[in-house]
Amino acid sequence: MDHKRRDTLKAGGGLGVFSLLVAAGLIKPELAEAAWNKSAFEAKNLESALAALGAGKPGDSADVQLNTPDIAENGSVVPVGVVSKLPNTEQIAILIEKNPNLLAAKFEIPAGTAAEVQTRVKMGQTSDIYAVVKADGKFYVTKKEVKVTLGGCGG
Amino acid sequence: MRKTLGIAALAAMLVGGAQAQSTADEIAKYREMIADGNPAELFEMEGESLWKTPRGPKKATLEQCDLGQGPGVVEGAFARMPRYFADTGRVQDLESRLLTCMETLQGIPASAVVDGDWNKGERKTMDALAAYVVTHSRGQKIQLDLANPQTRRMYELGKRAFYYRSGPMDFSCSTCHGEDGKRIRLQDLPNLTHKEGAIAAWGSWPAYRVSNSQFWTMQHRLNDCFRQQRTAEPEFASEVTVALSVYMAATAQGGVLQTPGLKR
Amino acid sequence: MANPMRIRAAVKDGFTEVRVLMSHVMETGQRKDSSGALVPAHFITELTAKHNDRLVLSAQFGPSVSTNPYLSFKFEGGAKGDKIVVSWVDNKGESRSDEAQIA
Amino acid sequence: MKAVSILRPALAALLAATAGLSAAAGEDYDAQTREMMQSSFKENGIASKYRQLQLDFQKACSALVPPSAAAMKQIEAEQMQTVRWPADGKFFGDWKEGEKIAQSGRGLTWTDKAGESNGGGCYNCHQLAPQELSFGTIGPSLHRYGKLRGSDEGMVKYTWGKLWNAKAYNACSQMPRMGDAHILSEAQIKHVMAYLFDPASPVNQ
Repeated sequence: MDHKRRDTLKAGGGLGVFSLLVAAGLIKPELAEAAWNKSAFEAKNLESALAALGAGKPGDSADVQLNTPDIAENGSVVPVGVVSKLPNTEQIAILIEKNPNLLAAKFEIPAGTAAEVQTRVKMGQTSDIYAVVKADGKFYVTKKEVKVTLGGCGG
Repeated sequence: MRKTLGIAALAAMLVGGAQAQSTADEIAKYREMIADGNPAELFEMEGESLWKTPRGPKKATLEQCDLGQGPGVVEGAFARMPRYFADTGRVQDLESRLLTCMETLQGIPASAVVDGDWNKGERKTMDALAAYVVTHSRGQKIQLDLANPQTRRMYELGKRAFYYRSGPMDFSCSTCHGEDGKRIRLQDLPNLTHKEGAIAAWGSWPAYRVSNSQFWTMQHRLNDCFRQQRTAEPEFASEVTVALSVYMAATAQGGVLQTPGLKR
Repeated sequence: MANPMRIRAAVKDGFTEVRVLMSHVMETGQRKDSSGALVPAHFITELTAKHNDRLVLSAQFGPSVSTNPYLSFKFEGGAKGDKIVVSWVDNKGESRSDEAQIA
Repeated sequence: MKAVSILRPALAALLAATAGLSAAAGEDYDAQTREMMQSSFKENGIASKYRQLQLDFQKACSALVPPSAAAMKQIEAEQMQTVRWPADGKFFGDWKEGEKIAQSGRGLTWTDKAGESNGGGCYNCHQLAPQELSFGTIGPSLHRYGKLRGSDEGMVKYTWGKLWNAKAYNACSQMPRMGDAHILSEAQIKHVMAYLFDPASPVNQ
């Protein structure tokens, strides 16, 4: 474990990763992102989540692919993969309609990085999952239902 | 793949119809998708660091711990456990042997683990240490020394404990783990009385459990089996837990370890 | 105190595939403990990944990301031995940065 | 070692060599196991040490060799004596309550508290309503239970008795004695009965 580096970073307190990296001279300020999108992450319904992302009413696109199982054996860990075939994809967001906070994660895709991410999310119940993609300044969406089941004996 | 076929075949056989088939296929897809990137690796890293960190009243590391292959040898040790240890005069599983090492090398009393709580303090340390040790037997064949009379005695006791019915629900281990192709709710139940099922179980514990984000040793697994069986609580590293481990490992003899596993 | 990340990176067909496991509770703030009290939210909010000094991914997480988060992505280029650095910060201001070499 | 002791020594030795795991002569593993099933366990909350002792039928059904047909018959007759029929003669409650009981697997573990009402855990082992995908297969499917079997008096009483004490019908049944072992109350069993038989219950769709 590299305690020294971790402590250095910890000393930064509430500063974001970017601010720290900028402060440490590790990245140029122009690469630094806006702070955590609080309004998007705290949105309680689909409409306000999309609005907070600046997505408005995104169009359906078959070029956005959502890779999830139809049934999750456990809602604590639901694998979600998103692939965008749209040129100049710059952002990918994953939303779970029936979670208390819809937006699960948002990825910024710099040039040279594939528009293809995979992560794992929690789902409280069976719900639609949305993948929202920003490409060439426009927003596109695709959705898929994932059923959440109860696996064990419940004891 | 064996598991995938098992649940698919079973669902088709019992329920028939497309729905059950697709349920089985989708659960198989779910398992495949989470198989890559097992968070158990995080516990293994922590365990390696703990193994090499001086701890306890004696401020010693565990690097001289003898898991049966000589002091400090971790490679392949778990594949040969449980085994008889002459210095303690007992058959020990991985966890009970780690207790011995913590006590003798580091001066940490066994009671710190035995009387502790899951996921806390020295029991949590034990989880990480186990993750580290079993990773170094991954891909190796289960090779118990069944010629040893003490190990054989534990096998006989473990087999009988497996069928021992008691408590308000009249359950034994065999209630759930005595037949092929059964499941509780959606959870496949390995048949621990046959080689294939025993390999699937013994060969994939300890494991990371996605349902609670915890790393569970076989001690923890067995403890929770007995909880659901509605018995009294087995003591950590008690004779019954080692005996059942010998029974499972002996039944799985020759099978390949996939430790640490990833579970629902 | 956060434990180290597990970072794996490998070159395949002109792309470097990066897989990251982070050690984090990712508490939603909605869960109750055994005494019935709400467990405060505690989750990673921001993450960046860099190849040598170039930013290759940045992400924002909410509490819906699973405990001990997993992330995989890929970028063009990269060579064996190059440095990959992944950093995160959480809503309590704790942070961690780890690095790995492309295998 | 009842099973081996009746074999001729030569045959026993042969089996021992084949298995490679046989008992050394003179060891009473059954007695040692009984001792271990006491000494390895401790009381925790409502899970008392008393639970480690075996009832006669539990002991008979734990042996490596199953009980004889005659012994099974005797256990079944004894267990039939424990079945208590509904005091008011009514066998059915509310299927909606029955569904909750069938879904819940809670109760009687050392993490449960005394006085809480238990679940029946039916879905752990049985398929019931078709829309519930998460069902176990240790027991048979009970989908369309009432629809397929009808609800004449014999079937109703059989089902009540089976829920109250499954061992009355099959000595070594894997199914818990819901009534006899105080897992479910009489009122809860009535709800489960309704869940199985009521034409409006999702089980019968």
